[in-house]
Amino acid sequence: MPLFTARVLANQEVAHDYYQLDFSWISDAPRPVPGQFLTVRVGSSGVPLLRRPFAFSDAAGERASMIYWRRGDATRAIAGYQPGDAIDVMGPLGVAFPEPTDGAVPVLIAGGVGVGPILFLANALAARAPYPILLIGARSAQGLPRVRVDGRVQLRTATDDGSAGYAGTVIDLLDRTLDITAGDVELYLCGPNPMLRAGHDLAARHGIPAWVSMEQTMGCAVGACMGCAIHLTGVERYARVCTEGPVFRSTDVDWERL
Amino acid sequence: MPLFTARVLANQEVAHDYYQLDFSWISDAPRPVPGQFLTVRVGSSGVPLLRRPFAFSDAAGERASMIYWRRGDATRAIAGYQPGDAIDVMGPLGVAFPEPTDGAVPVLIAGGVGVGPILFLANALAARAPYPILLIGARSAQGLPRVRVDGRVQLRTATDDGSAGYAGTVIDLLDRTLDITAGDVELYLCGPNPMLRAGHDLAARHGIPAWVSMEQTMGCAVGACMGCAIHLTGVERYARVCTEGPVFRSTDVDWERL
Amino acid sequence: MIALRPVIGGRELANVVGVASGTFGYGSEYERHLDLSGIGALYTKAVTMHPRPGNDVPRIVETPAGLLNSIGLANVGRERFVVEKLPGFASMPCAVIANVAADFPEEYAEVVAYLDANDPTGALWGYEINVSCPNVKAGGVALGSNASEVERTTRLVRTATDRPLIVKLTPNVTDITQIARAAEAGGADAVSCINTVVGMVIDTARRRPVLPAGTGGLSGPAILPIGVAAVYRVSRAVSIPVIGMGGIMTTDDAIQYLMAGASAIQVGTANFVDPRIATRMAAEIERFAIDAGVDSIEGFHSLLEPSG
Amino acid sequence: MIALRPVIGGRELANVVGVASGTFGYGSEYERHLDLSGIGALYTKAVTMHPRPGNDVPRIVETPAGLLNSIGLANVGRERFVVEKLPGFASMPCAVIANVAADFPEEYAEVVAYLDANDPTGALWGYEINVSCPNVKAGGVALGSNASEVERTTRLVRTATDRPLIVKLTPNVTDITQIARAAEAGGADAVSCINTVVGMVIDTARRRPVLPAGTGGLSGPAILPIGVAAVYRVSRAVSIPVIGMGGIMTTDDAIQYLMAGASAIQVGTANFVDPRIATRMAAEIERFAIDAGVDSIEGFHSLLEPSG
Ligand SMILES: Cc1cc2nc3c(=O)[nH]c(=O)nc-3n(C[C@H](O)[C@H](O)[C@H](O)COP(=O)(O)OP(=O)(O)OC[C@H]3O[C@@H](n4cnc5c(N)ncnc54)[C@H](O)[C@@H]3O)c2cc1C
Ligand SMILES: Cc1cc2nc3c(=O)[nH]c(=O)nc-3n(C[C@H](O)[C@H](O)[C@H](O)COP(=O)(O)OP(=O)(O)OC[C@H]3O[C@@H](n4cnc5c(N)ncnc54)[C@H](O)[C@@H]3O)c2cc1C
Ligand SMILES: Cc1cc2nc3c(=O)[nH]c(=O)nc-3n(C[C@H](O)[C@H](O)[C@H](O)COP(=O)(O)O)c2cc1C
Ligand SMILES: Cc1cc2nc3c(=O)[nH]c(=O)nc-3n(C[C@H](O)[C@H](O)[C@H](O)COP(=O)(O)O)c2cc1C
Ligand code: FES
Ligand code: FES
Repeated sequence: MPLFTARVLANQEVAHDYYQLDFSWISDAPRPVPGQFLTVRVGSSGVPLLRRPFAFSDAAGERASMIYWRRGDATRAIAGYQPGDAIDVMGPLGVAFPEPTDGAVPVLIAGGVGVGPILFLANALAARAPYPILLIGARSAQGLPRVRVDGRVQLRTATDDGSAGYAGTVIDLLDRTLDITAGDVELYLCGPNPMLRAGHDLAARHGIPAWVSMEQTMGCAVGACMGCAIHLTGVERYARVCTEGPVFRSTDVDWERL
Repeated sequence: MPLFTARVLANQEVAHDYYQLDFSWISDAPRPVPGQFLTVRVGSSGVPLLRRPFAFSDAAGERASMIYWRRGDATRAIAGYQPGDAIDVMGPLGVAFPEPTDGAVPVLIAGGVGVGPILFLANALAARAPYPILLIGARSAQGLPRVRVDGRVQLRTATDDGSAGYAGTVIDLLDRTLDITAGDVELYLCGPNPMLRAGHDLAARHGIPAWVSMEQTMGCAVGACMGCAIHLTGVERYARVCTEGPVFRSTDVDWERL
Repeated sequence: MIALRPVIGGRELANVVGVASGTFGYGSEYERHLDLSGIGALYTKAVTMHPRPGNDVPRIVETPAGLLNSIGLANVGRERFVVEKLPGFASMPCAVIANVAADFPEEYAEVVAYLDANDPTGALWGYEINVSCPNVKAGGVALGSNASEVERTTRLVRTATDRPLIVKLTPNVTDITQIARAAEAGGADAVSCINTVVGMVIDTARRRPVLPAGTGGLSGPAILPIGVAAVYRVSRAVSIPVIGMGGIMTTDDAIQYLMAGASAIQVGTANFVDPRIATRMAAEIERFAIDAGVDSIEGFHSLLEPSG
Repeated sequence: MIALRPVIGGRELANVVGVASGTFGYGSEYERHLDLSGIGALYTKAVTMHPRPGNDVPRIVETPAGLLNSIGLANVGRERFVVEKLPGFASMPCAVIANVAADFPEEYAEVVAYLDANDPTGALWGYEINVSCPNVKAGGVALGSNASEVERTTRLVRTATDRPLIVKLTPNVTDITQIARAAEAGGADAVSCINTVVGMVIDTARRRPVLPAGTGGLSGPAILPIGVAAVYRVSRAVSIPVIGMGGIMTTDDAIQYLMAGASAIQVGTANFVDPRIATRMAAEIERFAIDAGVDSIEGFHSLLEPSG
C-alpha cells in the first residue's frame, strides 16, 4: 500500500471522453501487475472526498499508466492535469489476473472503463504463446481507444452501432470468436456489469473458465472498512473488491445480487 | 443586482500575493462606482460554497477590475483564472463613497484588501481639484501594489518595516500628512479593522469627517438574509454591510463591538 | 400539460419549488432584478411579535459544504411587517407564506391572528410556523423538540386562521416522526423539514467560537442527506403533505426529496449562490417529470422503489 | 517536554489522536506499510457476539463533503476476534481499544467479559461501547437514544471489566448531554462522540436509495460542526473525559475539538483519504501546543474564551 506523490508525465485523450494518464512510478514501490489498481486523491477541499480507484493500464520501469473515463467530479479534475503536476497515489492494490492455464488461449474482453486493465493484461500475455485474443467493445467508433497493443495480440473490435469493427456487442463478438477458436480457452473480462454477466453466462454455457474484474464504491481500498463488498455465491457471503478482488472467478460472483 | 457571466480579460500579480483581475462588464448593467462591490461564484462543487465579495478597483466602458488578496480557497482558485475564462459575477452592489464636501481635500488611506476600492476612488476624484492625497500602507515594499494611479493624485506609501516609503503604519503617515495639509480635509479609509479604527480615532481627534468601507461575512449580499450585520453606535443597532454599506460614516460604527 | 401543483390545506401552489424562510428576505430585495413568477412559494423571513435586532455578529460562517448561521430571527416585528411588507406581497407574482416565530405557544397564535386580521385581501397565502429555530433561547428548538408543545402550539394557531398552516420541524430530535405526528394531530395542513442542524465552528486563531452565541444552525449541501432521510421518514408517518428542504443545490437534489416523499421543496442557502435557482429548478423538475412519465406529485413518490 | 496524554480510567494514552472504529480495521491492514507508533489509540472495527456478514451492497456512497455508510457491523465475531486479531494487538505499537456492539445491554456485557477473559496479557487497552450505530436494527441508535438503557448498559459492562470504558454516543438525539450523563452515571470512564448522523441518498436514475437499507450514517467534513457542537455541550455536562470526532480532516479541525472540550480525538473518514493522517496530526498538535504555550490537555480547554 505505498502512498506517494507521483508526477504526471502525459495525459491524453485516447477515445471520446477517455484519457490515458501516464505518471512516474517510484522504483521501490512494488511493480504493478495486470488486474491491480491504484487510488488517486483529487483536490483537498473535501469535494470529491474519497480517493478514486483506477486500474493500471501499463507499468514499466519508472512509469505507470491508467485509462480513465471522464464522467464526474474527480475524473474531470484529473482530465485537467498537466505534465509535471503532482498526484497523490496509493498502490498497487488488489489481486492480479491469474496466469492462464498452460496452453489455453487467453481471450480478453474489454468494455468502457475495463479497457485499461485488459490492455495491460493483453500486452503482458503477448510475451508467450498461445498469444492472446483481445476484444474491445464500444458504443461507436469514437469510443474505441487509440492505444498501443503488442503486435502479437490478435485485436478485434465491436461497436453497437456498427460504425467500426464487428456490428454488435463485444459479447456477440466473443460468441463468434469462441466458435472459431480451437483448443482450450480462458476468458478475462473487465467492463460494465451487464457485459461481465453476459460473458460469464457464455463461459458457463461453453464450460470455460472466466475471470472478471469487478467494481464497487470504495472507502479505504485496503480491506479495512468493509465498504466495497460484493455478493459471492453461497449463503450471505461477501467479498471485498479491494483486497479479495478486484479479480474474481466468474462462478464465485452472485450475478443476481449486484 | 445584475447577475451575469463575465470573461476574464487579465489576471496579474500586482504585489506579493495580491492580484488584479480585469473582466468584461456588460453594457446594460449599471456602471460600478467607487465603494461598490461585486460577488463572484467560485467553482460549483459546494466548496467554497458562498459567493465571495470584492470591491471594484476600476470600471470603465465594458471593463471592470478588482484587486484581491490570495488568501484562501476562493481567492486561490481565482488566482488560477486565465484570460477568456468565464466568471459568474453579481453586481454592482452596495453604496458608494460619497463625494467630498466642496473644497475639502480628500485624503484616501488604503491597507491590505482595501487597496482596490481606494484606488478606484482616487482615480475618480483626480478629475477635479482639490486633487486627492492617496496613502497606501503595507508590511513591506513587496506588499505595495504596482498599479496605475492618475498623475494628479498625490501618492505616498508607508511600510511597517521601512523597506519603502514612510517607515511606519499608514495611520502614522496619515497623522503626518494631516499636519501639513492646509484647509478642509475629508478621510476615506479601507483596510483591516484596526487600521480603520485608528483612522477614525485620528479623524475624531482632528474633528474631520471620515468614511470607512467595512467588511463582514456575507450570505446573500443583497440585504435579504441579515447575515452581514455590524454594530452601529446606539442601542442594539445593526446595519447590513451589503446594502446599508459597505461605506459608513466612521462615527456611525461601533468600534468597540466589531 | 402536467400539474405538479402541491395542494396544502385545500389551496394550490403554482409549482413545487419554494424559497426558504430567511434566505430570500421579503422578496423585495430580488423583485426588481428577477422574475419571481416562476417561484412556487416565497416563505418570508420569520415574523415575531416584537421587532428583533438579531444576534451579535458575525452571524454566518462557512463550513465544509455548509453554512452555519446565527441570525437570531432579526426582523421588523408584526406591526411593521403589516405596514411595510404586506402591501408589497399583494402584487408579488408568487404565493407568499409568512414564517412565524414566537417565544411560547400562545404568542404564535397571537402573531398569526394579528397578521390574519390585518391582511383582509389575503396577500398572505398561508403560514409556516417555525418551531425549530436553533438560534433563539425560547420558542425554537426547545419548543419544537417537545411533541406535546408542538401539538398545543399547532392547535392554538389552527384556531387563529383558516389559511393553510405548515409546521416547520427541527432535525435536532431523537424522532422527528413523533413531532410530525404531533403537528398533524394539532391540525397542521402540512409539515416542512428540515430547519438547520445545530453546529459550531471554533476560530482556533482567535480561540473562540466564530459565532458569539457559540452554536448556530447548519444549512447547505452538507445537510442534504440528513434532510432527505427526514422527509423519507416523516412522509411515511403522517398523511398530510411534507415540504422538504435542506441542502438542495441542484435539480437532482430536489428530485431526491420528491422521490423520498416530499410534496413540495424549498431552496434555502442555494439562493445565496444563485438567486435564480428556484425558477430554473421548477422548470427542470417539470421536464424531468415529463421524461419520467410522471404527471402528479404522487407520481414522484411512487417512482421510488421500496428499499431493502 | 509537554504531556498531551489523555488519561481515561486511570490509564494514559500516548497522544490525543486515535483512529476511529470502522475506519482502520484491526490495524493489520496498515501495519506493514505505516508506522503505527505515532497513533494515540486504535479503535477496532466493532466486535459482536456472533460473526456478522454486514448489510446488503452497495454500502457506501459519497455525499457533499461527506460519506454515507451502511456497513452493518460486518465483523468476524468475538471468538474469531480473539483467535485471529488479539495476538496481533499485543505487538501493535499503539494502544488498541475494542469497539463493542451488541443487540441488548446484557449482550454488550457478555462480549466484554468474554474479551477480558480471553485477553489475560492485556492486549486490549480498553473498550469503546458502541450504542450509536445507525445501521443495525437492534442495539444501535435505538438503544443509544434511551438514557436509562444507556445507563443500564454501561453499568452492566462496568461490572464485566476493570479496563477503561468509553461509551460512544449518537448525535441523533434531542439532547446528547442527557445520554452522556447517563453513561457517566453508569460508570463510564469517558464518552466519545459523535457516531454518524442518519442520512439518505437517493439514486434518482435508478429510483431507489443508493443504500439498500435506505438510510445510512453520515461521516466526514460535512458533520464537523455537528461534532464540535456536541463535544462543546457534552464536555460541559459531564466530568469524565470526552473523546471528540466527526469530520476531522485537518489539524485545525482537531484543535477545534480540543478547544471545545475534548480530551482526545478520533480521525475516521479522513483515514480513507490519507492513512498517514493521524500520525501527522498528533505531531502537529504537539507543535501547536508548544506555540500556544499549552502544556496539558486542560490547557487546550482553557484556551477557549467563553462565548456570548
Ligand atoms: C477496482 C476498480 C478499478 C477501476 N478502474 C477504472 C479504470 O481503469 N478507469 C476508469 O475510468 N474507471 C475505473 N474505475 C471506476 C472509477 O473509480 C470511477 O470512474 C471514478 O471513481 C469516477 O469518479 P468521478 O468523481 O469522476 O465520478 P462520480 O460522479 O463521483 O462517480 C461516478 C461513478 O463512479 C463510481 N465511484 C465513485 N466514487 C467511487 C469510489 N470511491 N470507489 C469506486 N467507485 C466509485 C460510482 O459508481 C459512481 O456512480 C474503477 C473502479 C474500481 C472499483
Ligand atoms: C464589501 C467587501 C469588499 C471586499 N473587497 C475585497 C477586495 O477588494 N479585495 C479582497 O482581496 N478582498 C475583499 N474582501 C474580502 C474578501 O471577500 C475575502 O478576502 C474573500 O472572501 C476570501 O475568500 P477565500 O475563500 O479566499 O478565503 P477564506 O479562507 O474563505 O476566507 C478568509 C476570510 O475572508 C472572509 N470571508 C470569507 N467568506 C466571506 C464571505 N462570504 N463574505 C465576506 N467575507 C468572507 C472571512 O473574513 C475569512 O476569514 C471584501 C469583503 C467585503 C465584505
Ligand atoms: C441565513 C439563514 C436564515 C434563516 N432564517 C430562518 C427563519 O427566519 N425561519 C425559518 O424557519 N428558517 C430559517 N432558516 C432555515 C431555512 O429556511 C432552511 O430551513 C435551512 O436553511 C435548510 O435549507 P438549506 O440547506 O436549503 O438552506 C434560515 C437559514 C439561513 C441559512
Ligand atoms: C465505513 C465506516 C464504518 C464505521 N464503523 C463503525 C463501527 O464499527 N463502530 C463504531 O462505533 N463506529 C463506526 N463508524 C463511525 C466512526 O467511528 C466515526 O464515529 C464517524 O465516522 C465520525 O467520524 P469521521 O467523520 O471522522 O468519520 C464507522 C464509520 C465509517 C465511515
Ligand atoms: S474499500 Fe475498504 S474494505 Fe474495500
Ligand atoms: S449578506 Fe445578506 S443581508 Fe447582507
